[in-house]
Amino acid sequence: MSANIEALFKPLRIRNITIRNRVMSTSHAPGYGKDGKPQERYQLYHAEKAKGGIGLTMFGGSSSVAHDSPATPWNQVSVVDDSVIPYFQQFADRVHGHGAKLMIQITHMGRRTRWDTDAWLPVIGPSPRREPASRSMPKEMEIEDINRVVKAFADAARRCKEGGLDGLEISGAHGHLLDQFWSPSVNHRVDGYGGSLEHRMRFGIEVLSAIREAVGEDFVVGMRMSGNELLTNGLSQEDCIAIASEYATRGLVDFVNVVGGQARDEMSHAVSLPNMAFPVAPFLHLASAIRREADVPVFHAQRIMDVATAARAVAEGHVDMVAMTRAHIADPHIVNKLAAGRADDIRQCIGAGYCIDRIYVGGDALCLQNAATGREATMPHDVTPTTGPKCKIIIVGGGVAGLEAARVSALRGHDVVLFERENETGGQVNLAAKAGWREALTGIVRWLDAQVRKLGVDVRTGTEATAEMVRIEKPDVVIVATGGAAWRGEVEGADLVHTTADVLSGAVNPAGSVLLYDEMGQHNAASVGEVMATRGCLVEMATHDRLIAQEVGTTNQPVHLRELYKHGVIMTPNMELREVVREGNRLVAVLRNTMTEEEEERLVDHVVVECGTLPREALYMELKEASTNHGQTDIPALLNGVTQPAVANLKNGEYALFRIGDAVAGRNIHAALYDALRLCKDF
Amino acid sequence: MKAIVLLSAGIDPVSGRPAPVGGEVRAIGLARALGAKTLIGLHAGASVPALADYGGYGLKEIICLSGGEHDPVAALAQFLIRASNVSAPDLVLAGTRGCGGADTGLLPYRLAEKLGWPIATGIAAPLEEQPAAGRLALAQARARGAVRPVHVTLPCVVTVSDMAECVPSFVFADKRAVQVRDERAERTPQGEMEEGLLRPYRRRPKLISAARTGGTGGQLLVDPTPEEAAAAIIAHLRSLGVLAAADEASSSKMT
Amino acid sequence: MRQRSGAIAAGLVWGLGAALALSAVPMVRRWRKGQAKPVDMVRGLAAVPKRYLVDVHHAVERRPGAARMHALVAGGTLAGTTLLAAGIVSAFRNNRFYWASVGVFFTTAIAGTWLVRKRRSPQKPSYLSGGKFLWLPYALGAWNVGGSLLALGQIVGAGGVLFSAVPLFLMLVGGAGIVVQVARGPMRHAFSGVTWLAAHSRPERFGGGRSTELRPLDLAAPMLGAMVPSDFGWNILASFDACIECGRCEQHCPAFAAGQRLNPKALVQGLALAARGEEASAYTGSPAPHAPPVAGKGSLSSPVIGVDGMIHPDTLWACTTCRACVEQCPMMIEHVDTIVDLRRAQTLMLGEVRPGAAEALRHLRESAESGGRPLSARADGLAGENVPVLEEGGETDVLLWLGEGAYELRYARTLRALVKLLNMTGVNFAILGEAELDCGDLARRLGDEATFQMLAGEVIDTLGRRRFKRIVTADPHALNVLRNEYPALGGTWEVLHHTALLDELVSAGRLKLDARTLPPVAYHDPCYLARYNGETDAPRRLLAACCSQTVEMERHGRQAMCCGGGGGNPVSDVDVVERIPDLRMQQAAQSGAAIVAVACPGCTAMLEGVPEPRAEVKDIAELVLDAVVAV
Amino acid sequence: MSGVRHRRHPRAERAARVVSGRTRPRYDMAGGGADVVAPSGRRRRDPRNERARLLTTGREGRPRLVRAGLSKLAAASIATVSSVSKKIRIENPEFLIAVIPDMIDGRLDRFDRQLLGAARKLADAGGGAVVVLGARSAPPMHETLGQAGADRVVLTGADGSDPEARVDELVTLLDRLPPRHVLLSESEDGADLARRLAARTGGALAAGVEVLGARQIIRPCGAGRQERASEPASLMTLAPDRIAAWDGAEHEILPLEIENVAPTARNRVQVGALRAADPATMNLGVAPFVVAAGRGVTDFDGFRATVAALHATPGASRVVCDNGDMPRTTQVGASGTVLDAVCYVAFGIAGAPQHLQGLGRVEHVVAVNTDLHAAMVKRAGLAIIADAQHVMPVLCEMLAKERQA
Repeated sequence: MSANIEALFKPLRIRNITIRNRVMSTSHAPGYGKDGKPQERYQLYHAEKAKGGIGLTMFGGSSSVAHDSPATPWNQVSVVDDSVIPYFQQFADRVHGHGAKLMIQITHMGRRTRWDTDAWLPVIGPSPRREPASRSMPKEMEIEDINRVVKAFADAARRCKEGGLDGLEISGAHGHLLDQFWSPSVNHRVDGYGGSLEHRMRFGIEVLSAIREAVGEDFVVGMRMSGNELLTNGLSQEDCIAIASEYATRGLVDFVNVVGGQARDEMSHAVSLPNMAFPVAPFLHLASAIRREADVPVFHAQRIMDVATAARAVAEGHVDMVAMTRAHIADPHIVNKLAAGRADDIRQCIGAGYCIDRIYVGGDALCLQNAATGREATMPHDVTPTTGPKCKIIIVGGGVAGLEAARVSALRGHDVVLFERENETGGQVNLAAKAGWREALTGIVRWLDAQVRKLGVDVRTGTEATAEMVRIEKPDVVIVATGGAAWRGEVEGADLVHTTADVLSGAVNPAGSVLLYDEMGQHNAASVGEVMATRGCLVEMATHDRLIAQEVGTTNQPVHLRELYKHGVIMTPNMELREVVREGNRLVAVLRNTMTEEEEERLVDHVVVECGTLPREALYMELKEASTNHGQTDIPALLNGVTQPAVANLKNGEYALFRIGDAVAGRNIHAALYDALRLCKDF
Repeated sequence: MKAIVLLSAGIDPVSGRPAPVGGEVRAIGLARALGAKTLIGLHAGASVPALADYGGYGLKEIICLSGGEHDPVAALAQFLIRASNVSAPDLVLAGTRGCGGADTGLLPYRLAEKLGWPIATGIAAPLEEQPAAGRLALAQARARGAVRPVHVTLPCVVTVSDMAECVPSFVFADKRAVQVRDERAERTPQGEMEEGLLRPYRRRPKLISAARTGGTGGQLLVDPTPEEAAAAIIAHLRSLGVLAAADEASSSKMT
Repeated sequence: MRQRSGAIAAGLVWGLGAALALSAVPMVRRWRKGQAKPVDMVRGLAAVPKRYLVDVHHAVERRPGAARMHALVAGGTLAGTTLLAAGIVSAFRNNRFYWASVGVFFTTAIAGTWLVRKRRSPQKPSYLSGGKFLWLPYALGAWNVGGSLLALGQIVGAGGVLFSAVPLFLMLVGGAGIVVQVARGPMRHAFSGVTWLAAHSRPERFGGGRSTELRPLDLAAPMLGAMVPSDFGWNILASFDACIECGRCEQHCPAFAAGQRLNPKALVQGLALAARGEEASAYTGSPAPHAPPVAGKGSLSSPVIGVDGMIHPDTLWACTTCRACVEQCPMMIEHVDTIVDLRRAQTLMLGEVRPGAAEALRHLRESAESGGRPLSARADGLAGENVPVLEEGGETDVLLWLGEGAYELRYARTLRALVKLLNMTGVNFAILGEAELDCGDLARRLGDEATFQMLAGEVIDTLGRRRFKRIVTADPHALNVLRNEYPALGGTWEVLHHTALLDELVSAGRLKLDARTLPPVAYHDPCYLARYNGETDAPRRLLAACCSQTVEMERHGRQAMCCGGGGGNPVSDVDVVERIPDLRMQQAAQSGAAIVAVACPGCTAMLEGVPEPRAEVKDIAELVLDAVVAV
Repeated sequence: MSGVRHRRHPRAERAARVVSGRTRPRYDMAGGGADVVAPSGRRRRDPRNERARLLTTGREGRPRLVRAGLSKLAAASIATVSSVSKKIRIENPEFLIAVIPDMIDGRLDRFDRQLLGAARKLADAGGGAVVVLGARSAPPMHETLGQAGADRVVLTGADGSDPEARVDELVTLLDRLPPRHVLLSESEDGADLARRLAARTGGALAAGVEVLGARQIIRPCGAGRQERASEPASLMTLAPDRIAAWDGAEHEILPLEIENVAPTARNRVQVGALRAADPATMNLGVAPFVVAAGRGVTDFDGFRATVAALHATPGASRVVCDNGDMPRTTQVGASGTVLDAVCYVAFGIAGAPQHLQGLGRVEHVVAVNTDLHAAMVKRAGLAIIADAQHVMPVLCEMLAKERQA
């Protein structure tokens, strides 16, 4: 354990509050808001972090202060009227009950939102400049608009205080109205709110002054801002330092919460929410630079996932509070585990970006590797031992579904045996992790494997289970988690093609020209395309979708595209692979344009396809007949969180059979883990 | 050898309570390691209780030059010049810098200048082989555990490195036996005052660069024989100067 | 002949008495070279029979075989011999009943003597010494067989060589042997033991009382602590001679068990030999394990600690001051006082402490905290709990003394649990915040009395400026200092351990607990709570109320084994063969405990430092908090 | 931001693709020629070659795509490659800022660069020029100094072996300049030299400045519990890693008319050459030369022998420490020790991002790895694609032979 760890446990006093340690979660929009209110799901999600020992949790990323910054698009929180106050009170009580502090982010998003939602009001901004990310063209704010928004901020701040929250931040990061005024790339005004930096800072000064007047002295008010927009014509690092110093010197802010970059287009969005392709803490230096100059506490989030980095950031004084926002989505109990000397038990965020990618397509934030997050009302973060009878549970398959089933079952107190035919656990995730910058995926397996072994599960790797071997164990429950096998699809001449799994496993090592055809739009094909290109292949990647890697979310897809462009991969959307034929020692791939139905060919050395997986179900079928439940999961019991009837009514010598993960149907890691947790937590 | 150790009224950096300065404690240890027969502590200023702690580290006598705090260099120099008439000290030892005042570490240099003595700085220990009388061979402490030999003509001023390991043990019985003597310093005019605004320290982070994972390419050898590879590594390391030349390596082994 | 042999025998007894009295003279002369101590010898001597029969026997009885042996041999021999001495009066000599009584006593003594022999035969246990002990049963046997034969001859009226010359010869030889044993052998304890019991340095201990606090040192005295044997009090010198080398201290010493260069028996014997000017080779028991060799020479006036002396310095720093040896010693020798006296001289006069300890002491002197950590950081772990700070002039009911453990993440968790419980029950309490200094326990145990008195003075002053009803602490070391050692320096308060307060709250119905289903829980008694302060019940009552299943380790209560965390041992860079906490956790495992309940930050840190697999370590406050059902 | 931009005309690109009137035109992806029509009659395309055929050089060396086809290209439309980056010249400075860098081994290290960065801040606030005193090297150093922000260079003669002679020389030179401020590093050598200068000149010294601006400096005092803010002093030392190095455009070194001083030895203090400490037991964080093992190493005794033979300090990757093959204290990386070494040799370490972050300020990396595409290979100054396990014993043997010879 690093000697810096103690630095994390030093309380921080800001104005009238003392935060018990230096670990926090920044405001974000998990998509749990309901009717513009933070209701039970939202509250439990944050209360779990408080229970887990976090010092400060901030909620309500982009909570809106005015109707022309609607809360609807990402199921956010609306602070535009007093009806939200009781929810805040309930929320604050929940979090305070666990000793943590609770703050909110309030903002006006200016042009960075949509006009075609609830109120259908035009979006506003300092100047009429379209933002690529939101695709909105704003109305230039008149002085009356400015005054109205300033007042809206003040009113919203009062509601936060009346709601018993410990503080708030206004957002001047990610291209919200505040930094739209600051940034010369957006603000082209010629009045007192545009031009010089001094003028561009004026709107923020008015907002903060109005807020302070509304909330009085006993309330923490901070500001989120960029440390460098990393944008031509944007705010430079010097500009950002100047803004932070000016606001701090004027006493307008009690803390600044620094991010790197901005988010006004796809790539910059991916950069500001760095995934596993980026180094750890890529923008800590920006926060540190502001911390050096501005005499207020500095908060900072951005890919600080491990406690060693977090501790170092605080111990060396780069930040006052280290935000481990996504890290807490993966494991809300980081601080308590650390304090209890159980750092090894922390489920470390791997930077998959699944949480954030889901909310940008209108979904709710879910963790790729922790199915309990965001489901606190129904799924346990701490699995408690069963009070019922102890069972013998056989799990076949040591992929993530099997490992999670083993972990949960062992925590319930059952006697668990896990069969895995490979020499190590991990299944398909091990393959996926072999692709370029996706290596961090191994973290999911590493944690599960370590937990399972720590819990005393009998892990039998290198052992392919047969029905006979399962029966000899006299199980009460058998869980088949044998995963899926890569499929070559229905193309003519499929025997001539390789799958992406063949490439990753090393079964084939294509050289020369390759046509990579992707039917899934997921990570697999894009990352295999990158792998082959880095090995020197001339790769063309075709897909029937409108875009390459269309199913990959907004923080990951740009990274795939960047790498593919960088490595000279030709990207050909709207093409369907129809047929592959041999011609001499090369292959001809026939592609059909999905729009025009025109066909064309590629003469290549290899064709690699990604068509998903089909379940490996032979063992399941063999075991099915003799099982009491014929392998069927009772869906009402599953959804209601009660023990499966087949397990509850088990007689001696009988066994119940279930299958989970890709062994049922090819889906993703989260689905596999959720299958396992949801089923096994009630055994 | 007669040695004088310069003492200051320091504070503990954590608690702010009066405490001996680590460098000055080491100075006592170094004086002992140099075999100083007479060892006197000298403090420019009126006596304060905390000075007695230096007694615990081995000083039998501490002289306080009351009134000397106005211009410590002048007071100390006057005292030393006066002392030279009776029995001249060979050596004046000091810590690298004080702890609780301006903490510039300038005083021993100024004193040496005023006395016209040479000054050897950042010393960790005496060298094993000492030159003829009138000179001293010392080991100057350098980063990463390295040392540099320093030869200096006596009488001289020596500042002791904070890395020096010559920390004497603290003996309460010696502390209570120490003689702290006040001696009136000759009236000196107020020395220069530091300008500017004094305020509580705000800890600022050191510079860090942006995290990066990539880098620029360099020389590349694909599938060489192990011999070629080893030879390339050795040559490269030699060119960087991190690997001693073969003859140096063998000679450094002998030392 | 028959008449005459009776008279001779009586004369022999008187002669023996005289010889014994004479043999004591050099001993007394030697003791008088020690420091004068104000002792009321008359009252002390008057109290000896009771002290012997109650207190000494209470300790002896813990080894039933030894008690039987001692009762038979000492009782029989003393009674027979005393009765025989009365044979100087001829009227007795003519009385058959008299001789019958003499015979019965001597026969009893023979049985006892047989038990004495059996202790070391055929195999001498490692905790017992050899040397003169090996022929002691023969001397006693000769004396007692002689006495029995003589009595038998007198009863049956037989004479002749068998009933007069033989018994008298046996008694003469036996008596001579006994004189040698008393003058130069272990039987000197008969005399020195009585003297020590009469002139004990802690008479409060007799009759079940407790006296465990270290006594203040006059810091102006020329010699601080004990450097040479004559620096000890005269009665302490007598206590060294009183050691009968029974090895109970050795058997209970945690440092000895872990091979840490300390054997309390060897230490006391080393001191006794040094005082007598004998060489170390005269000691025939187990040595301090793994201790490097020393010269093994000493005198009343030469330094006893050091490679040129009698005892290696490592021995001193291995002691955890757990008092297990003192608790076990049938002669009620004060090993810990002795060790601390020796440490005081090493620390205060020579500055000879281990580097780790020197660092801790420097921090204590310079920043009033043994780790050099900021005083303001002590309450960091309680930041989320809104604990009020008692400012100067302020008032509260309970002053919560946090202690050194508060800096540790682990113990902060315990304190949080305690604070939550106090908040739940509405106890009006506060902490000192930045004003809480180190209480000085560590400095004092390391022999740095000067730093202790400096810290204690400041703490007493700080406490004196605030109003509160009582002090509560979760640290038994702080409790011991605040409760038992500050009064001598002018600070007297009611000091409670947190388990006592919680027990009080539970019994008053202010806290309702429901025993949770947990795997077996064993309570590890902290030395400074159980042995130093006799508190063993409150924690157990609490445990019983909050855990479904409790077990006891074999050594528990006042006999509990130390965790290894006391007395400055952890900062003294002690050379370790085994770690004490490892041994303790093995004992916990043997008891079947899956959870070890603790009540001391030192124990928590030491026992949690044991590598897994091991039982879980939880403070009682944590277990109580988990079991709260209502307030 | 990279300077390379592509200029594209999507319509022209489309037009260029139209090749034949067959029903299904063909292109050969790997071929170098024009689009072809496959026997099947389908158009066979090679989009990569289509692009290559239209590519030429644009302005400032950017690639330029000429969608209409290169043959139609008028020679005049090829942009001339221009833009020689301009150096900044300060011809008639208002004042001078003197910098006395340590220049250990004649090189400009990180602290020296920070010193120049600070000097630039002071100079640029009022049209001053930065003078470096003490560069004892030949003119090639000028470029480095200019890039670091220096405007003038004064070569000095004395080395550090007689510190008093060095001070004599510097005092004379400074008298002749004279600069508004003199800056040194609060490093071991810089700190000593600055104090010697201050004592000799009798001036004040602002030691260990942590914050420096044109109007204000801040330095800690009072046992680090206080700080003093004041105007920049005439003589200052800078605390390391506080003030950023100059990262602006290169400055041009102009000649400075100044009479050199011949240093005269005083011989009262003589400083000898540095003797290094034992690397094997050195703290990893300060070790100058680290050799580390990763997944590619299996024989750890052999590895340790190699480290010893190289006189280096041993390091390891996370995996190796996880497996218990090397102690945790040797772990290099974001969650282990961040290095400050001059050179790092990685045996069998692919270079996970977290590991590379542990290389912190390492100047030179040597990678021995079987994977040509490993990140460590990209980071390395010398990369050897080979099995570390085969290279180490030979390396050991060679060094041993050298030693015997």
